[in-house]
Amino acid sequence: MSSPTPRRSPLGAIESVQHPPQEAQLFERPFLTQINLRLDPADSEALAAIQLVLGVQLPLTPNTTAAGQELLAAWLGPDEWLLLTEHHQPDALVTNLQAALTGHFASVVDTSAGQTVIRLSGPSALDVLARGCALDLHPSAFPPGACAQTLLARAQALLIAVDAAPTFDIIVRRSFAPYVAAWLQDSAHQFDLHFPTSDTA
Amino acid sequence: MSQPFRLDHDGRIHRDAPLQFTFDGRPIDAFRGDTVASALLANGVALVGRSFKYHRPRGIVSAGAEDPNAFVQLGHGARTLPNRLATVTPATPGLEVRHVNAWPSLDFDLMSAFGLAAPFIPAGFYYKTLMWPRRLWPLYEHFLRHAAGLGHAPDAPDPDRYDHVHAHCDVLVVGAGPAGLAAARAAAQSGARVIVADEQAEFGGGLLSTAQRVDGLPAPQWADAATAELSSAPDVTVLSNTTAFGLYESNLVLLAERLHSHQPDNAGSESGARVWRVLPKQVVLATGAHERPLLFANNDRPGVMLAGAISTYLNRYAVAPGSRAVLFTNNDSAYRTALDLADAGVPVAAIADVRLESDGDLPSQARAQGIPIHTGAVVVQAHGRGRVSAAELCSVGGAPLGTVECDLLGVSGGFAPALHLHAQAGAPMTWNPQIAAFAPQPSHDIHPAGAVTGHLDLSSALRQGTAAGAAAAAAAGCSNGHTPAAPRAAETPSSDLEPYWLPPGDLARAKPQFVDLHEDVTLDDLRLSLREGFESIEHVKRYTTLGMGPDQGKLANPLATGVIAQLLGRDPASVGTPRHRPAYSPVSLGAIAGRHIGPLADPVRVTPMQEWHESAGARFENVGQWRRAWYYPHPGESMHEAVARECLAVRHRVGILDYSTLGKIEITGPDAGEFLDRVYTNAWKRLRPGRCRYGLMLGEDGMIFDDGVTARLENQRYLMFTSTANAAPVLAWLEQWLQTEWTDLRVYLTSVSEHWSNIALAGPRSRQVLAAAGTDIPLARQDFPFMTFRQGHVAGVPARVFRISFSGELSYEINVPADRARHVWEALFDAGRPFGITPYGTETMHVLRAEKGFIIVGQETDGSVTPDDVGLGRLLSRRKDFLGKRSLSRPDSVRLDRKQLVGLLTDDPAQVLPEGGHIVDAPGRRRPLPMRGHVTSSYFSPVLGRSIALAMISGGRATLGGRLYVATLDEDRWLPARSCHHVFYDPHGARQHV
Amino acid sequence: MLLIPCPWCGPREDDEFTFGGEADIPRPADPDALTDEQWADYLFMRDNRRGHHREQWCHTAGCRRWFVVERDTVTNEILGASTYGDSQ
Amino acid sequence: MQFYSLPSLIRRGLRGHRDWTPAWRKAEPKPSYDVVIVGAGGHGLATAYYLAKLHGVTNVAVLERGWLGGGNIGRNTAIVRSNYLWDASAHIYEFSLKLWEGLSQELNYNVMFSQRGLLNIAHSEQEMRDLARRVGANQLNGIDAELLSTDQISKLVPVLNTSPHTRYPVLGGTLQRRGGVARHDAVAWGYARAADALGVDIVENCEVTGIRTASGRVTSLETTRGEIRAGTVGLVVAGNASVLASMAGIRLPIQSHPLQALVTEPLKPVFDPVVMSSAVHVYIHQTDRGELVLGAGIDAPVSYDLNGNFRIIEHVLAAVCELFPIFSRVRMLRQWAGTVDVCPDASPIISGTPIKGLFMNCGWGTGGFKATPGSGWVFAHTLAHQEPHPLNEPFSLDRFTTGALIDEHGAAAVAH
Repeated sequence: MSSPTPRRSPLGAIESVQHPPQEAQLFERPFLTQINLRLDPADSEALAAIQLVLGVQLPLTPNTTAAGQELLAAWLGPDEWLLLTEHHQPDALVTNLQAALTGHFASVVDTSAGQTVIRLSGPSALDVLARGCALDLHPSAFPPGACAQTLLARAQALLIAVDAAPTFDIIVRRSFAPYVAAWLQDSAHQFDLHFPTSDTA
Repeated sequence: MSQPFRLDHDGRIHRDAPLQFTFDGRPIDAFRGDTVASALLANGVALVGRSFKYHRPRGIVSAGAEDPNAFVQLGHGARTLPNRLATVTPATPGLEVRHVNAWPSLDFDLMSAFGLAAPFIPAGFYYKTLMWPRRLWPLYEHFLRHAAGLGHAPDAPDPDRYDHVHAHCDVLVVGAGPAGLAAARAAAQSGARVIVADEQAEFGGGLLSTAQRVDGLPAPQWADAATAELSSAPDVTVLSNTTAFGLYESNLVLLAERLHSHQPDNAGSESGARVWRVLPKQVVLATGAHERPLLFANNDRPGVMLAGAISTYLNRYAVAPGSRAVLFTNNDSAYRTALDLADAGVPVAAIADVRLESDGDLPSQARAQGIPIHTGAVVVQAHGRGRVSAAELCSVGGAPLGTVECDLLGVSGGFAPALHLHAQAGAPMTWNPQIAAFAPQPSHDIHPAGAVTGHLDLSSALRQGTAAGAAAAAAAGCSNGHTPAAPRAAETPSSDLEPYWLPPGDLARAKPQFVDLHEDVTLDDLRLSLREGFESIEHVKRYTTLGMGPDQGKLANPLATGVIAQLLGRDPASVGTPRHRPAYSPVSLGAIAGRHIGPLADPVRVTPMQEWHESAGARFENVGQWRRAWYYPHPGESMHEAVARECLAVRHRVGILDYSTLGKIEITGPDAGEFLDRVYTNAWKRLRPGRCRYGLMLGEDGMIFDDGVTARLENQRYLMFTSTANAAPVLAWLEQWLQTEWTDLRVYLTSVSEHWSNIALAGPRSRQVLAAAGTDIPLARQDFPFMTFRQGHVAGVPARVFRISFSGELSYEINVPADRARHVWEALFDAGRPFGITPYGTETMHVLRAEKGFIIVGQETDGSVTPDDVGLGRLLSRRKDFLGKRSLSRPDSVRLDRKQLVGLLTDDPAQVLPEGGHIVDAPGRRRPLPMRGHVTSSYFSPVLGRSIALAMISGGRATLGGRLYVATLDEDRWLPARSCHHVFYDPHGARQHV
Repeated sequence: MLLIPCPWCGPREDDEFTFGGEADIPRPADPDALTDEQWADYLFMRDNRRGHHREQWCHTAGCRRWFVVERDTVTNEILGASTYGDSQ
Repeated sequence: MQFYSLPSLIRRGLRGHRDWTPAWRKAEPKPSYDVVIVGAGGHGLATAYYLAKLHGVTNVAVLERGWLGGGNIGRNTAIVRSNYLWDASAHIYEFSLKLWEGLSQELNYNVMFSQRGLLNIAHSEQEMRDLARRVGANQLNGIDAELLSTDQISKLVPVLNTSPHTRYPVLGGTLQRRGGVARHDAVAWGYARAADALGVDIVENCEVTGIRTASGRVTSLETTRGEIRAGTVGLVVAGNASVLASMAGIRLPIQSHPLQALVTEPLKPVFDPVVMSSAVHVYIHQTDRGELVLGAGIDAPVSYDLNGNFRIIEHVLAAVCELFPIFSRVRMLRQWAGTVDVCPDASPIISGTPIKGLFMNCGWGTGGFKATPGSGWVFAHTLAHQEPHPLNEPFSLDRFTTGALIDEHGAAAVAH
C-alpha cells in the first residue's frame, strides 16, 4: 500500500523524492518499517508463528540480530525485538503479526515514524563512534551481526554492526535525530566525512 | 652572545631548526626540541618566577611535570594559557612567555615585601589575625585575594576544540621510559591490544637523558627503535604528549593528549587537546620516580636544581645549567650527574654526600676523575640572592667544612615513586625503607614496573617492564606462546641510600628551608604546625597548605613525610602521605568538557512541525530538552498582545497547538486494566474501549507525580498520555513496578511518544475545521462524544483522534504518525483559514487551562501536594488500593490547614499577580511574617477581561471569598485580592461537551 | 565510573543505567493494615549499609530490564547480579 | 587559651613562634562523661562548644574515629547562605547565618567568612517561578533576597555568559548578598580550640564500635579506646549516620551518596560572588587563594566510596564551560568527594530517637556546612534540655511517620 501523503524524515528526507547516493559514508536511511515486538521467549508456539511470518527466527541471544531475505530482527531485550525492513509496509506487517499472535500474550507496535536510521561506514567509522560511544566496537568485540542499545554522546541509540567495512546502522529516536546527526557530523569532520547535502528538505 | 650555556655537541635538539620566543618581552634563542625551560637555561636565565606567598626569586628545579617553580603564562588574549610549566612546554617560534605573580616586574617585585614580613606571617597566620575590626575583613580579604593567585584567566571564550575518545585495550602502559617501552613491547609481542602513553613529546623518558647503552645501542637510539617498532604494530596505539591524569574504579584511566596546537600561537589549527577515556583490562604503571629535594637554608635559590634534572639538561638538551657545580646527595645517582657535568666540561667543585662511605660504581668513577667528594657531609646553606653563589658545607655532626663557590647546586635526596595514579584509586602502598619512600603494591590488574617500584637501575627497569608487560597480557587473556626477552643494559652496582631529612642540630635555623617551594612552606612552618597540634599529615597539609599548589606537592610531599616523621620521632610509614587526588597533572576544564558545549551542549529535541513554527515567527521556550513554540507574535506585537489574541481565537473560533511532546505509552496485555487500577488513583477496568479517562498518578508518599488522559484503544490495549517532562520517568516507574513487584501481571509497555505526533485543535469551530480538512470519522456530537476516541483518517493520513480538552473548549487531539504530521498540520491549518484558525503556543495553553482551573504538575504541585489539596479528591477510589493511597491517611495528609488550590481575584482587575508571590492575611513590616501560601499561576484572562490567579493557600477551601494580600518584592506594596473557586470560566464544562 | 553487569547485555558503563535504591523492599500486601510507623518504615527507612548492598538497577539506555546488583558500597566492587526471574 | 591577635602574632614572631601551644589538647578518654558527642566534625564540635558555653555542660567528650575535621567539614565547597524556601529551613539557616556573621570574633579564630554574595541563576520559566517564590518567602522571613534580571546578573558577574543564544540561556536569578563562603577547615579548628578551652575533651583516633542501652536508655559507648559511659549521647556523624544508628537498632530514612568537588589552579581574581545553577548542577566560586572551587551533583547510587564518578565531573565542567567560556583553558588541579547523607525531603534530622538519651543530628545532604553554627547551637540545646529547641522541632525523625516533610529539593543546588 503506498501512501498518498509523502512522509518526512527527521533529517529532512521526503518520501519519493530522489535520495542522495547511498555510497556515501554517512547518510540517513529514512522510512524503514520499524516494528516493536514483545512476546515471551518461552512461548515456542508464538516464536514459531513469528518465524513463519517473518522468514527469520527471532534472535534469543542478547545483543545480536538475525537477518532474513527481507527483514532484520534485532534483540532489544529478553522479550523485546525490533523488526527492521524496507520490504513491508508497517500496517500490513503489524496486521500479519497480530494475526499470527492471536491468543498469545504479545504486543506488536508500529514505531516506524518514531525513529530513523543513520548509516555510517568506512575505515574511520570506529573512530567516529568512539568519540561518543563507550562500547568496545572493535570487530573482535562487536562483529557484524551484533547490536547494542547504548548511549551515543547524550542520546540513546541502537547500534547494529552491518558488515566488516565496517558499516553501522545507528537507530535513534526522531526528536534526537538532529542532535545525533550534528554530533556525528562534528565527530566525523576530522575524518572528512559529511552528510551528503540534500536539496530535498 | 646567544645561548651561552648551550653545549656545542650532542643532545636531542634540532640545531638545524633555530627559533626564537620571548620571555617577558625579551627574545630567547632556542632550537626545536627545546622546552621553554631548557632554552631559558641555555640563555643563562636563572630567575623565572616569584614564589606564591613571599615572592622570593625562583628558578628552574626540574626537567618535568614535578617542577614547583617554573610556572609561566603563555600567549595572550583568548589563547593565553595561565600557570603552564616551562619545564614541559615545548619552545615554539614566536611563543610569548611571561612570568606570573610579580609586580611590577620579575626582577623588581614590590610584593617581595611579603618576604620581609615572613617572620610574622607563618603558616596559618590569617587564622590568628585580621579579625578586628570586624567590618574591615572585606578590605583585608580584598588585599589577600589580590596578592594571591598566579596567572590570569583568558579574557575571551576559548577558540580551541577539545576532543574525547573512548578506547579499549588489553594492556594500557602508562609511561614510556625504559620500563614502559619494555612492557609495551612485551605486551604487543604477546598479541595484546596495547595503548602506551607518555607525558613527554618524545618516548624514552630517562633513556633520553642517559649515556648508558641498551642492547648495545646508546639508550636514546634504542628508545627510538622501540618506539618505531610499537608505532608500526597493528594493534598498538602510541600516544606521546599524553598524561595519564586519573585512574578510577573499574580501571577507567583518563589520558590528556596535548595536540600540536596545545601552544597558544596555534591560530591556524583548532584542536587543543584530546581526552582519552580508556578502559583497559590490565594496566602497567611505569610512571617512574621523582627525585627528592633536600633541606638546607635558602634551598629555594635559583640555581638549586635536582641532580637528575641537571643530567637531563646536559644530555638531552645540550644545556649546562651552570658553570660551576656543587652536588649534595644521600645516594649514588648524583654521581652520575657529576660525571655528566665533568663530561660537559662543567667543573664540579664538590660533592657532599650524607653517607659516611660511598663506594658504589659511580662514586668510584667520580673519585677517579678527581672530583672532590666529601662523605659524611651536608650542604647547610646556599648563598647568593638572585642566584646561588656558593654552598656552605658542614659535616653531618655539624662541624663547618667551609664554603664552596658555585652557580649550580644539584641535590638528590633519593627517589620517590610516582605512584599517584595507583594511589588515587585507593590501592595499597607500603613504606619501602630501602628508598625511604612509599611504593605501590601490585594488584590483580595493576602492574607497577621500573622506578615506580623503587628499583632505579636501568637493567632492572627493562627486566621488570618486560615481565609486567607479559604478565599483563597474559592476565588479559592474550597469550600466543611468545616469551618476550628483556632488553639488556649494564648493571650498575650501587650502595644504599642514607635517609636524610633534617639538617644536623640547629644549623642555619634563622634562614628559611623550604619543604614546599611552590607554597612557601618552610621547615619552621612544619614545626609550628606540629607544635600547635596539627600532627596528622592531613592537618599539616591543610594548616600549612603543603602540597596544595598546582604542582600538587610532587616534590614536597615525599620530603614532608620524612621530615614530619623525624620531628615527631615516628616511623614515616605511620605518618603517611596526603591522599593523592586526581589530576596527576592539571587538565584544562575545556578538555574535560570535550564537545558537550555550544550547539552540542545538550540535545535540542524538536517536533516534526518545528520548521513550520519557525517560519510562522514563533518564539520558543525550553521545556527540558524540548524546544516548544511559546507564542506566535505578529510583527510589532508584544507577548501579552500575542497571547491575548491567541486565547480569544481559541475561545471564539479555533486554535491549533503542537502537543507532540506529551509522553505516550501503549499498555498491552490481559492485565492492563488491573495494572492501571494499581498505578492510577481512580478505577479503570470498567472503562469501555473507545473511551478516555483522566488519571492521577501518585508516588508512594501520596503526592501527585503525574497526570494525564488514558484511552482504552481495544480490549487489551490502552494508550496513556503523560506530561512532557515526565514521559521518561513515568515509563521507568511503571516498568519498575511491573518487573520487580507485579511480575505476575501480563502487561507490556511500549513508548510511542515519538511515533505519534499530537495536534490539538481547540475552539468552537474545531469540528468544522476537522471536517473541512477531510476525515472519515463521523464528527457529530452523538457519534463522537466528549472523552472518547476514534480511529480513522485525517487529511488522508491514518489518525487516532481523541475528544479531550485541556482548554475547556470543544477540542480534538489528533495523533498521526510523526512522518506525516507536518502534512496533517498544514492541511488542518489550510482548512482552518476560513474559520480564523490561529496557531497557539504553550503560554496560551497555560492561560486557557488556568481559566479552567486545570493544574499543571510541577507548577501547582511541588512534590508536597495531594489530590485532595488540588480539589481532585473525587478521583481517589475507596474500593481498591493504589500506589500512594496509604500515605493519604497519615496525620499530616489529613491536616485541615493543608495548602489547598483556590482561585484569586485581585481587587484591581488589571493587576496580574506575581507568580511565586506569597499570600498573607494581614500585611505588615514584621519579619518573619506568617504566610498562608503562594501564587502558583497568574495570567491576564482575555476572555474574562481581568486577571486571574491560582494559588495554594493553607485551609483555602474553607475560607473562600476571604480577603488576602499578595506580597510584592517591594515590602511596602501589597496587592489585595479575594479567594474564589479555582474554575474561572465555564464552571460546568458546557463548552467542551458541545 | 561503575561497570554495571547487566544480566543480559553484559558490563556497561553506569550512565546507561538508572539506580533504583535498595532491593528486597516488597510492597506491603495490605497497606491499610499497617500502622503509620510500619508504613513509614516501608516508605522511607533504609539499611543504607556500608559494605554488602543489594540494590536495583535498570538498564535504561539498553534492554530496559530491572535487575539486582550486589555491590560493596565502600569499595564499589561489584559482587554479582541477578535477574528478577533468577531470584524468585 | 592563647589569645590570637596581631600583637600576639608579632610578639611570638619575634621569638620564632616557639611558644605557641596546641590549639586543642590531645585528650585521653575518661571512663564517663555527662554528654558524649560522636563525631569531631563541624557540627559535633560546635555542639560541644555551645553546650559548654551556653549551657554550662563541660563534662563533655567529642569522639572522633580519625583526625578532627576529616569528614565533610574538610571536603565541602564552603558555601554559606540561608535562602531556603520553607519556614522551618529558612529559620534555622538564617539563625545560623547570623551566627556566622560574628563567628570569627566569637571563637577568636578567623574563619574567613566572606560575604561576597550568592547568586542563583535560572534557565527556564518554571525555574524563574520557583526562584520568585523563594525570594518572596525569604523576604517575608526576614532573609535578604533579591530577584535579578539577566542584565543585572551580567553586571554583577561579567564573565558569566548571559547570551540568549546558549543552549539554556540565563533568564534571571536571585542574589543573597549576605551569603558567601568561609574557610571550612578553620571552622572545625576554631570550634575545637574554643570548646577545648572550656574543658571539652576532644578524643581523636577513637572509633565507636557499639552503643549500649539498658531499659530503653543509652548507657555507654564501646570504642576502640575502651568503654565510655554517658547518659546523653549525640551522634553527629555525617556520612556514617546509618551505620552508627544501626548500632542502636535504629533505621534512618537516609541514603548516603558521594558528592564531588574540584579546584582549579590559582588565578588572579576573576569574579566575586558564589554562582549556583540548579538546572545544570553547578556551584562555583573563587577562593581567597585564587582557585576556582566547583561543586557537582551527587552520584546516583548509594556509596561510601570517596573517589566519586568522573562522569559527574565531565558533566559539571561542560556546564561550567557553557556558563563561563573563559574558564575553558583554566585547569583542574584536584578533585575529591565526600559522603553526604540525604533524607527523602532533603532536610536534616535533629532529633531524639526511640532510645532515651540518644540524639541524632544528621541527614544534612549537601547543606551541612552552612548550618554548622546553627546546628551546633540547637543541638546543644536539645542535648542540654533533652528536648528540641523550637528551631529544630520540625526536623524530628517523627516527621517521616506523620508525613510532615520539609521538601527542600528545590532549594539545594543539587538534584537529589
